[in-house]
Amino acid sequence: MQLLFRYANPHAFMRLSGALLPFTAAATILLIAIGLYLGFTVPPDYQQGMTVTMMFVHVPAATMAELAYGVIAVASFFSLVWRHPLSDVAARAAAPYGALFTALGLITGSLWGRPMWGTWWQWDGRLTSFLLLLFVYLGYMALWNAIEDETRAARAAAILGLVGAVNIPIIKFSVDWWTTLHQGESIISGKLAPVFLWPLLVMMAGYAFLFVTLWMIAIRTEILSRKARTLMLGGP
Amino acid sequence: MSAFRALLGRDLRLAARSGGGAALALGFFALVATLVPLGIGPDVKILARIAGGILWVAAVLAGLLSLDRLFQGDFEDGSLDVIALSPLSLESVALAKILAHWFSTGLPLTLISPLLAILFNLPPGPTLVLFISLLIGTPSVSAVGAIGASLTLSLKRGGLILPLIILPLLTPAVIFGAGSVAALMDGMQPGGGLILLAAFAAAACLLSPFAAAAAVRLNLGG
Amino acid sequence: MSAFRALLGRDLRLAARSGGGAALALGFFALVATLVPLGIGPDVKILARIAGGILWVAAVLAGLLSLDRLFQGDFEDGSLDVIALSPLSLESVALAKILAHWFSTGLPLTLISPLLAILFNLPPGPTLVLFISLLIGTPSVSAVGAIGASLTLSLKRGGLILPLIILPLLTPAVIFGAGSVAALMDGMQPGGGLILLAAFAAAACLLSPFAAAAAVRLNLGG
Amino acid sequence: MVVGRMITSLTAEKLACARGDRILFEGLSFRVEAGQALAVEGANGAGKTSLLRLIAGFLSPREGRLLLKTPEGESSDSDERAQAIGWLGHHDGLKPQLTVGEQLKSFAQLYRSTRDTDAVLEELGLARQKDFPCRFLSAGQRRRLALARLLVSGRPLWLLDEPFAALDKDGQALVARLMALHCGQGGLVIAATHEPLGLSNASIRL
Amino acid sequence: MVVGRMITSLTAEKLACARGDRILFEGLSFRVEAGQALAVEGANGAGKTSLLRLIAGFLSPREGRLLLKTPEGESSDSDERAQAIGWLGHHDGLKPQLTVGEQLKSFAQLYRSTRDTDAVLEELGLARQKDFPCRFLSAGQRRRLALARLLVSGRPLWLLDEPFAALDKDGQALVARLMALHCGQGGLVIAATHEPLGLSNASIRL
Ligand code: HEM
Ligand SMILES: Nc1ncnc2c1ncn2[C@@H]1O[C@H](COP(=O)(O)OP(=O)(O)OP(=O)(O)O)[C@@H](O)[C@H]1O
Ligand SMILES: Nc1ncnc2c1ncn2[C@@H]1O[C@H](COP(=O)(O)OP(=O)(O)OP(=O)(O)O)[C@@H](O)[C@H]1O
Ligand SMILES: [Mg+2]
Ligand SMILES: [Mg+2]
Repeated sequence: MQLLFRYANPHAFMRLSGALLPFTAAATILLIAIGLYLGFTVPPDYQQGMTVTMMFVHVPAATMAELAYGVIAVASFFSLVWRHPLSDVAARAAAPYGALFTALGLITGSLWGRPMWGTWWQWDGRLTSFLLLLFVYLGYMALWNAIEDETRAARAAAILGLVGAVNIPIIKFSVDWWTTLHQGESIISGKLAPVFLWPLLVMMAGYAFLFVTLWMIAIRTEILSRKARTLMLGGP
Repeated sequence: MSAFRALLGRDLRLAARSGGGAALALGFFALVATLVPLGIGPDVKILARIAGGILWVAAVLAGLLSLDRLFQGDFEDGSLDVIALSPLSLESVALAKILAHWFSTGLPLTLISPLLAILFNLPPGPTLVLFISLLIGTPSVSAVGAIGASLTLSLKRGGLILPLIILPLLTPAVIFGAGSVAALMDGMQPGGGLILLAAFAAAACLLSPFAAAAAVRLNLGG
Repeated sequence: MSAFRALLGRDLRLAARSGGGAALALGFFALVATLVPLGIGPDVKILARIAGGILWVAAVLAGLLSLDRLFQGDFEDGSLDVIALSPLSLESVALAKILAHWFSTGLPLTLISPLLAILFNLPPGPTLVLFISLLIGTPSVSAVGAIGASLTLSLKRGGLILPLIILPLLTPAVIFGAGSVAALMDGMQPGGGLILLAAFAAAACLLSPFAAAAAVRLNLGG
Repeated sequence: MVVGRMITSLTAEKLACARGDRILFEGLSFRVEAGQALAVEGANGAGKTSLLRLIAGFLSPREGRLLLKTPEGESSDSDERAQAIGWLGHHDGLKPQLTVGEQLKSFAQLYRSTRDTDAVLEELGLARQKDFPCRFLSAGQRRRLALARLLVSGRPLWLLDEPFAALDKDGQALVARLMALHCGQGGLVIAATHEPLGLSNASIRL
Repeated sequence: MVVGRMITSLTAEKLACARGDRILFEGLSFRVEAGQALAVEGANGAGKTSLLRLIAGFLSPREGRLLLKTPEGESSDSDERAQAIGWLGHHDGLKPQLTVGEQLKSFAQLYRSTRDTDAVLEELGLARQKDFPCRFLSAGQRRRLALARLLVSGRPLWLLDEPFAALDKDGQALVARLMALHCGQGGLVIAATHEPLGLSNASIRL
């Protein structure tokens, strides 16, 4: 924990992230390029034909969207327990990208759903809980934006982030209980053929690096702008 | 005219500052539209059948959401006194507030309604009718709402009474608006409903500034 | 204990003075429940099928109506400072406010729900399930709502953000509550849904005072 | 400073005012001429605020009337009178979300005033706070902003409800100076107050 | 009048307070003993209200600490301190819908106080208004009711934010008398103010 805190001070973070950024950015471009190439050259699926390509865009987006909320929840916890300013910035910076990936997952899923299910939207458990996740993100961001006083906004958002962390599994569970139709778990249980699995894993790694890159940039921007503001207000 | 624009601009800015303005009305609209299927169940046929009604009611409720503060905020903090002494007549003040309210609720709601119609599996034709009916009809929500808001402006919890006052007055809008969507779904012409809706909205927008101004004047005496 | 009762009594009295308290939430509930059939049309079969969902959503929205003022009024006029220095812990304060809110919205809504069920032609069995589910479930609306209200208490227009924050968190209540009514309509057992609903409400009521108190403490620094 | 219409005098003739069932004052007559200030004194609840609201036209008198004389003629119409009034109420009428500068600018436009709002902020010691949202202002800073708005309005007849409230010594001296300046330029001031105004003025007790 | 716990003294040690990114004051130390009054002075925006909120525990100090001594021992815990505080803020904390009597009674219960609320209303000149809803009170009458609540609280350490605001001459004299009485009975008073308190008191300037 001590070690973590040492690197979590804003100055150390600026240095570390400055050094890492070029690599994560390069990794993002490389992995996504490879993933897309593999994705477009897979053999057509016997059921889905070429629309299966959509999987490589859709599934990682959906996964990252869920992971991003995990990031917010953890950062909120840190913020509330240890009052760590960097964790506030980290949580705030993750939210827009989480929302973005959620929207991307919804759009790609719905584009995929049209040929597969003959409809843009189904009130299925997974889809619905995913839509609700988007609203949770929006509410979280709205709260951040609405409170002008930064320290107060941070603490309020952290409380909401934690409450959401408790509630999201409940939402997911209740919606699944309600109705389910969307494809079940298939990666970990090994139901996916290796031809599809590899490009998917590469794309997932690419999305993960994309998220980390964007996230770090957002944290850096926020730290810099806070510094600028302090200089401005602190002056005579 | 520029005084009018100054007031309109101020109110729009206030709406935006309170954490997103239009975004919030949109969020509420979308959330209500999501909750209803959760409550009813995922039967696509039923959902398409009730979409027009539900979305219209959700639009009216989303409009209601920020109505109670239309005049009340300005009344409580003393701004309304200052505004009342400005060169603008109270009628113009009311009109500016109605416009600001519509720009930050009715209009954005209308614009995303086709998206929500997809969630309800509404076919393209009825979706278009829904869109048009909201475009014509939502101004009446802001207009009738302004009357209610001005009447309740001195009540600390006016937001509570407000729906009771204005929802009954807004039933024509819901009936004609949602009715025209339902008409098309049932294979009939939606035109008649839309014309009646337009007439209702026009009447509401013309009369409301006068009624609202009278109510404000009354409350300033408090 | 008597300090707790004093606060509860004061809040209930305030709700009642603001033009009827429970009556208003009831009015809103009833109005929404009437608007929906107006928007959808008089098809009895469909209405009975969607009754549980619509009434549950209407109950949640009626609960929302007065939520934004749960702490905000006391914050703006300085009462909250005085209350915070009283012998009551902020957790007890939050609990008193949740209770007062439920007494003036959730409980009365539940009591008249059978009446509205008649409007929708809901058979007696599902009506009973609806009643029970509202009785168990509406406290969670007040409890989860209190978290949202305390987080937004310093925002002039917190009422707008509030729904966006709490409606997604309340979906389990709607799903289990309305779901158990729908289950019975479809010939299944409603028991499972009701038990899950009870668990959700219990968890919400237990956790909410702590989260709300933390948020209030935070905002007093303003 | 008097940009708007000039006022020759304001005369109250046998005014009576009632709130609820209670009569606050009756047979109240006074006259304020261009360049004069009138202090309205009285115990708490005597009706000072009510008198100001009556002059502004928010309340209507139970009896009597108010006569406004201008170089063009005289009128007892409250809508016409309203256009001459600069109002500083007990509540400040500021929006927590808007910045100090935005707030003042939008009111300048609303009042069709051409005064330089930055200069006025400077004058009232708020230049540094120009880009602060009003929610961060202290009680006295809010009051100063309300005063800035009064200056920007450019109206000849000032109605001030406890103009010294919440102000520090400097602020109180500033208000006294502003009132004197306004009177010096032919303006009128009517102020409800518990302290002496700090200028040579007439006064009535309710 | 000091019904609750007795206080021996309140000591501030090198307090620093920041709002937003700005530091309002630093290294502020003072000490108030039983029977003493302390006036907090300073220009608008100097941080008087912030200091009171800090003592009440609503804000936490950026540096330094507050030490409360009682006959039983000493503590720097803000929750314990809160139980000794009687608060008169800038906002009155009154509900327009409740009557004067109801309001005071419910606060007496909330504070577990046994003082006779009618007698206190009498003392503050509000007996006539007892059954008025607060929405009908004038600015000074509201302030008097807030003072009544302070008396009813029976707390030993009074924190007063501009106690003279909105009060007429009689009201101001009354407040001075009440403060003197409170100190005479071993209470402590800390008041943010722009006027002299009208009793022998220490003072600090921010
Ligand atoms: C709007 C429509 C859709 C939404 C919102 C959506 C949402 C999601 C979500 C939330 C996940 C879980 C990601 C994770 O937990 O890692 C997921 C995974 C997946 N989705 Fe979709 N989806 C949609 C449409 C579709 C369609 C039409 C198909 C294809 C028939 C599809 C196929 C998949 C597959 C194969 C997975 C991976 C499952 C796994 O192994 O975990 N989705 N989707
Ligand atoms: N939440 C906040 N964020 C940033 N700055 C703030 C905040 N609240 C207050 N301030 C600033 O802190 C300073 C002190 O405010 P405070 O209310 O304590 O002053 P005060 O001494 O009571 O002044 P007054 O006599 O005008 O009441 C002011 O300059 C104000 O602008
Ligand atoms: N709407 C109302 N209905 C009945 N009585 C009212 C109403 N508004 C005010 N009053 C009463 O009218 C009286 C005069 O109020 P006003 O606010 O004019 O007093 P004031 O002289 O400004 O007092 P202060 O110095 O305390 O501000 C008060 O006694 C008040 O209780
Ligand atoms: Mg007054
Ligand atoms: Mg202050």
